[in-house]
Amino acid sequence: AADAPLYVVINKSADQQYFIDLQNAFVAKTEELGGTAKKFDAKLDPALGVSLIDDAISAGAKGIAITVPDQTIGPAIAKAAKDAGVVLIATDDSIVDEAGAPVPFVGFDGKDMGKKVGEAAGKLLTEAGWLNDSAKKVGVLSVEVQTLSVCNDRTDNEKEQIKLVGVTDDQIFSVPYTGETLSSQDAAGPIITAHPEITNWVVFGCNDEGVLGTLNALATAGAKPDDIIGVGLGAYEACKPWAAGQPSGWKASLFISGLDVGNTAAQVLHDAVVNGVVPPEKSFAPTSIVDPTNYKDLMDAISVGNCSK
Amino acid sequence: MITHVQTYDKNSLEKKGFLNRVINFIGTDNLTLFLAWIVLVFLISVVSTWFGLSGGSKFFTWQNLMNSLAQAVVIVGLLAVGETVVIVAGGLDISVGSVASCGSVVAASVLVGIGTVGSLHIFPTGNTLVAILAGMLAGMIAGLLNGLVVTKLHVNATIATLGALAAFAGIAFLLAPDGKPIGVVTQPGFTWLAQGRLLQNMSIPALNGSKWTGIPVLTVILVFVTIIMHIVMRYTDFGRAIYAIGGNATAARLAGINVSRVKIGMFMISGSIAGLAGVLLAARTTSGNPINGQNLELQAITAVYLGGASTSGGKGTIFGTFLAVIMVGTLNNGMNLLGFNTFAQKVALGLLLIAAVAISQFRQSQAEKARK
Amino acid sequence: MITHVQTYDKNSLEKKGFLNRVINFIGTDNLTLFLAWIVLVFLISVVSTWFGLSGGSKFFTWQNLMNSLAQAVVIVGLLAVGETVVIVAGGLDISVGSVASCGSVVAASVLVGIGTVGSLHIFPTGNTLVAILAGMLAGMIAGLLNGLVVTKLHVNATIATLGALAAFAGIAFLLAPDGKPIGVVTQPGFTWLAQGRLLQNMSIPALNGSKWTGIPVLTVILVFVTIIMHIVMRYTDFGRAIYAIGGNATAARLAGINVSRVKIGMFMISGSIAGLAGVLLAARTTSGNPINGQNLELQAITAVYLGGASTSGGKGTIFGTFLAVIMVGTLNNGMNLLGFNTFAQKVALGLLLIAAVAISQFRQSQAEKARK
Amino acid sequence: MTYVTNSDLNQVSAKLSENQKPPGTLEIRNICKAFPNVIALKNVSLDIRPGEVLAFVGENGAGKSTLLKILNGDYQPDSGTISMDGQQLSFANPLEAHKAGVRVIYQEPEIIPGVDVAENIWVGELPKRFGFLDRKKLNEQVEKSLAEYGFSNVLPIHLMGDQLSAAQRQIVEIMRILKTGVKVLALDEPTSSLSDEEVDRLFTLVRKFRDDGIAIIYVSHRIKEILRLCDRVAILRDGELVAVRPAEELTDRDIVHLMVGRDLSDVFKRNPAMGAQEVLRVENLYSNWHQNINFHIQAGEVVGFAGLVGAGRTELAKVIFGDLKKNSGRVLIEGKEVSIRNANDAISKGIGLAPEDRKREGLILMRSVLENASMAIIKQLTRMHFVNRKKERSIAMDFIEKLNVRTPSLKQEVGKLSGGNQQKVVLARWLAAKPKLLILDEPTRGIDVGAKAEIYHLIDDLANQGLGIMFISSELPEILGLSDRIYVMQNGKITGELIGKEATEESILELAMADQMSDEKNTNPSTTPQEESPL
Ligand SMILES: Nc1ncnc2c1ncn2[C@@H]1O[C@H](COP(=O)(O)OP(=O)(O)OP(=O)(O)O)[C@@H](O)[C@H]1O
Ligand SMILES: Nc1ncnc2c1ncn2[C@@H]1O[C@H](COP(=O)(O)OP(=O)(O)OP(=O)(O)O)[C@@H](O)[C@H]1O
Ligand SMILES: [Mg+2]
Ligand SMILES: [Mg+2]
Repeated sequence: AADAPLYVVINKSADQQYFIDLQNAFVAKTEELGGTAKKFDAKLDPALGVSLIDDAISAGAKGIAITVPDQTIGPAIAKAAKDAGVVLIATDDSIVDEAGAPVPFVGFDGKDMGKKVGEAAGKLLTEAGWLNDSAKKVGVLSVEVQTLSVCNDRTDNEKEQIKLVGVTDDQIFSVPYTGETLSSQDAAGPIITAHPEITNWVVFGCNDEGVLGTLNALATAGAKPDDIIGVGLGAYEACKPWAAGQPSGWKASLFISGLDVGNTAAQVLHDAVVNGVVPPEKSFAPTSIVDPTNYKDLMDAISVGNCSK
Repeated sequence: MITHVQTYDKNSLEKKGFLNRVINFIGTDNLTLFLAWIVLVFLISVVSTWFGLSGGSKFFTWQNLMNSLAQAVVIVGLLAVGETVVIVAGGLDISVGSVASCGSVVAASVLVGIGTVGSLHIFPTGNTLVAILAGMLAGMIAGLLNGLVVTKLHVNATIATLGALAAFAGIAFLLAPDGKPIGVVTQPGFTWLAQGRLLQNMSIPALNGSKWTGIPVLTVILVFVTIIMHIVMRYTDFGRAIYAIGGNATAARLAGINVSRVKIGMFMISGSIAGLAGVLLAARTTSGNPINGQNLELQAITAVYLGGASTSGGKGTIFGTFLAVIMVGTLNNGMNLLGFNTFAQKVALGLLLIAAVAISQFRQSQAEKARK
Repeated sequence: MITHVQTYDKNSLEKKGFLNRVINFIGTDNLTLFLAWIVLVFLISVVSTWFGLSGGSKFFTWQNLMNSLAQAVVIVGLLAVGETVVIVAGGLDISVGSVASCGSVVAASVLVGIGTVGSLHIFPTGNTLVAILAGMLAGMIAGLLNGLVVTKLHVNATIATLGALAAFAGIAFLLAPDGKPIGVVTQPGFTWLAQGRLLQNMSIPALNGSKWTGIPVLTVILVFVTIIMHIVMRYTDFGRAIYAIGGNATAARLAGINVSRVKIGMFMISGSIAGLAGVLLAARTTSGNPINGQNLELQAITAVYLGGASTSGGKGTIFGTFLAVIMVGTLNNGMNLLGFNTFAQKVALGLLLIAAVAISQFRQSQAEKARK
Repeated sequence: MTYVTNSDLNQVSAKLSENQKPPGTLEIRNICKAFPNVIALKNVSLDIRPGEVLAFVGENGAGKSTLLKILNGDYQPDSGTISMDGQQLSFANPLEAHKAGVRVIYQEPEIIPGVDVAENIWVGELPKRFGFLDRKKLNEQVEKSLAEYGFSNVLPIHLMGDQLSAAQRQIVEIMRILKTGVKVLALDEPTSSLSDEEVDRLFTLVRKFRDDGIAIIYVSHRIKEILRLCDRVAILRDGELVAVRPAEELTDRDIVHLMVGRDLSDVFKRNPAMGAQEVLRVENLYSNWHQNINFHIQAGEVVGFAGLVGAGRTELAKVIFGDLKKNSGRVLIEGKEVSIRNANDAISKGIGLAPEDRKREGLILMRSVLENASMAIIKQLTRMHFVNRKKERSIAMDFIEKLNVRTPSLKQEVGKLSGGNQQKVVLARWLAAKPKLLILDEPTRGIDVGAKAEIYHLIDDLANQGLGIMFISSELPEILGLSDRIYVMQNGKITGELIGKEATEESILELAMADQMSDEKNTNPSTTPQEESPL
């Protein structure tokens, strides 16, 4: 279809499983709707994010869905899209244009995700009753990519939420990492060592990889799964021990389906471009905290399949 | 043998035809690169369609050439030009990416002001020129530090700048108010650096139905800096000293060249240019973000080598680097147009670098064929 | 005059006091590094408390030394050991990180199986040894390719491996089923590589109240590989050839050394070790993730230079690299113990590298004080 | 600067007694310099007067180059002073030395590979217009001075530094000092890779400087040259000044005696014991450098290869050694045709090559004497790839002692040895390999008379032990003194073969420059250099 409308999906780091799902779903949905699609990778580089918008426009895109490598580039890309008369929507990390007006948004706000994860961790912690048990000392490990504002949005909100259930600042320890499992694992080890007084741990972070690394480090330090509340963000690493029926520190994870976001984004763009529907300011894809008991029902088939890969 | 040498001589004198002039200007070393680039463009814009890939036809549109390609190459281009000076002198500056980060943050800070950092208060100046100079100054100071470490502490350049890479990256974040990006959208004068266009209303015909929208200010800056540095390297005693030091530092020292001073100067130049790149990053991303510029060093260094510089120093030209930057930019741009995925793009980029260098090696080895 | 030589040799023969033995073993070049490390440990474990920083006291606990430090250095350590060989030979292998990624994915694939990749079917073997060998083989092939590009296409090693860095990174993703990580939690035999402990029930007294939990398998592997490579570099003709080529390739060639073959061999070694590092990455992170290993090359290269290798080749020791790896590991470990944030850590790492090299430079310049 | 007119100088220099100091005398006082494990200079004191050429002679490692480097501000003395007309001359770096009018040519030419000859010569002092490099002026002034001193036909100014032969590199070094304001000039073995013809040109040049009232230090191992050129001779032994004498009072035997502390009986003792067996035969060999080369070398025979620089002898050696490609022709070892594709083949076929340029092709400067000496035999020293270090040490030590290499220990970095001792290490490597055919390309370049004599005897011994020796040299005396047969090359061809007696300097030069006799006339040393304008 030569005259089929072209849509471009740009993600901040297209080599992470979540965005791989998102982009694949976006392409599939677009083609189902009779359009064509291209996938770009911003490699966590803000400047590249801007360049890719130009490339997308050059490629003749009618609509662009972007997960920005950094929210501050919003105005720059919003202007570029507007000047070229291309429909722009933000996925997962909301952005604003030069006037400060929000760009139509699909998915979940980073803050929103952090809130959900924090809440879940708080809930599990209260249920465990560790805070009231004088025999137990609770420590919270917040696994942070301190150089990425989109990650800080998440972890800041997670910390905010956990404090609502009675955790104090001096109980929260930051684990600085770079986004991959190994760096989180290496950083967490000594931090855990530095606090032998802690008997029970709560772990959350910027993504499942980060939480996984820290949980591995806790295991190495001899912490028992029962003394750990690990809440991930993504659920693609969390569900693996669940699927294998292995005891682990993973107690829950926020399942954010890249597939759903991809589908919805494609649909919204298509409606706007072909049917002239003004994109809704916010369209949320379903998101849910999953745990070993319910993940099979709440996650889609493909994601569940990956759990046993 | 004597005649033998004289003939060598004559040839080089006879070479005065127009074509030879052109080739001399491009430089025979750069010729391969230039041809390789032509081939690449042909592959993208024509051959791709034979394989039913859409998008290639969009390559030759003003929108693509001027808005995508011409802007995408600017940042790495600037870093690479500065890097060339250091590499020709037999050194290596791995810190350019982090220096750019610092420039980015500093420029944004003095522009919109960030209240108090430690003891010093930074109030908004709102002045683009001041911001640019501040960013370049930050880069120059970073370069000076590199230079002092290399010349006074006698730390090898590669190692010194490996250290600086980490150190300056950290400093960039420490400079920004608790590591957060500093937005500059409120400064049209500043963002004009990235969004402005020159010669907009020149009557240039549309290209494949995309009409002329002018030359990006960014691109003009890159070209300007490139030309300046080309002249510096080729016609000033500083430039010649760089080649001498890179070729044989002992010879340079014995000839009375103040090696230390030249090296410090060179790091300050590469630093200032990196600082400028950082400023433009801030303008382009509408934010003085400490991660601006991270991981750009390898791209810049790649371009310099692709441009024909020798890893052992003494060889390399600004113009070659410039060609290489355009080459890499074209590749990335083309693959996005054609919709290659990120993994395929990585493979292609790697193969391009190897292929291009292998070819020029082959050409040279033809000359020294006898040698084993 | 003959007596002249003999007397000198006598001296070196007489030098057999224990201290001299130790120093000879450490190597005078490595001595600075060793002392610097002692200082660093002192800063972390003692001085930090003077500034009211908690956590430093935990440095000397088995938990920290054996579980955190001893394991954190393994991956980069392996890469650095392989890298040393290449750098001593006057080359540079920037692709090690990506090669590790490939090793990681390949090992996980053959272990748990990933059904069909393109035309070939990969079924689970569940066999740890097969997985290890597969990962190393993948690395060796990658190294062979590097070697062929360098020797047959005459592409400079730095440039060739810069290209390979990008290419292999892409390939790692293309190898994994649509680029996604492959979990290996279900393979206790394999994860034992990372979680296993040796000499667990040896009766070693507790350290600061943390009791002995054995030596990690990972650490044993690193030490083993280090010793092997130390012997290869020091006592075999291959090792000699590496030093000779790094010192003066032409002279080596004219002395009958088959430079091409040695270079290919060296890249295959560095590749295999990187592959092994990848395998261990998969075991350690319990997932064969194509991102594993990315951006580790700079850390590995940093360690090699910090370990005293010369950027121009011909100088450097496996043992020096090993010390440097421990040094960097100690710094990161210590700063996490003390709760520094990312930014401060970057700055400190950079300064450490520069300081350490500057000091050893200073020591050497004392010797050659005469030289300007 | 204080110039003394030629006329009164000529009288002065004739009858100057040791303690007179005309203005502009360079006074060196109690210079000491030590390196790790070596004392290079011990309390050296002497005067160098304007308008005289003072020779420094001494064995390898005597400290000659070190003294020159101190003069040049490249090294700093541990103690002692250098002064002129009562004012201290202590240079922190070569630049200061240049400013004060002191210029030193180093023993090993330092060339910048990436830039052309013209820029190599004026590097650091490039001519400028409006602050920008003036290439036109640069090329003009270089072409002018090259023509002026008769080097223009051997040194095309557009050649890149890395295309230059050993000789061409040396000429560039020499041209570098032809600059104004020179008061003191020091040349460290400037002729070590020059052909006689070029040596003559250099000498006319040096004499002119002397007549301009410049103080000149001339370091060389070629005693004949010294007696030809120099007014006084200073002899160094193990870093100590043992004597300073007017040249006319000395014979070469005296100098040798003062240098090595003993007499050298018949330097060239060669008793041919040619074996019947033929080691090497080359038939109709063509290469990018050579046309129709035919020659053969018998076992036990020393075959000299003479020719001007650039005749292609080095390349011929490398073609035979398999390092350069031959286009056609046959190479036979002991009668059997062989194909040698690389040095490894060559060594396994029993050929050894000690290359012309030890720094660039011979040695691994940063590695130890031991490793350098054992490189060619490392295969024989290994079992299952493990080096037998005990055996290695004993073999290396054996040859290091045979050749009298001055080194604190086998562990010493070769780069820290003196020029001559470095050359000996290369020879040690190849002697250790015990080849059938040994190719020596300028084996005595930069080597002192004592060591030379030893090497000559060694060559003789080796030949007598049945080795065939291909002996490439630009020093006619040693070619004549040592060779059983001599091939003369010119411009890639063998222009003649001379057997024992019939070879004389004349007959060789005739064959070496057959088609240049014409343009030889006007650059003949004997003709007085009146057309040469003073700088
Ligand atoms: N940079 C250095 N480091 C250590 N030792 C050195 C250094 N330079 C010279 N030497 C030593 O100082 C001594 C004098 O060396 P020098 O080069 O002056 O001798 P030379 O008279 O020039 O010998 P040759 O005739 O072989 O050139 C030698 O023993 C040499 O090994
Ligand atoms: N790239 C080049 N351009 C011009 N001339 C060259 C080049 N390379 C080599 N030559 C000439 O070829 C000549 C052959 O090499 P070489 O001088 O070593 O021959 P040779 O007879 O061994 O002289 P020598 O007496 O120095 O041994 C060199 O002298 C040099 O002048
Ligand atoms: Mg000398
Ligand atoms: Mg020669």
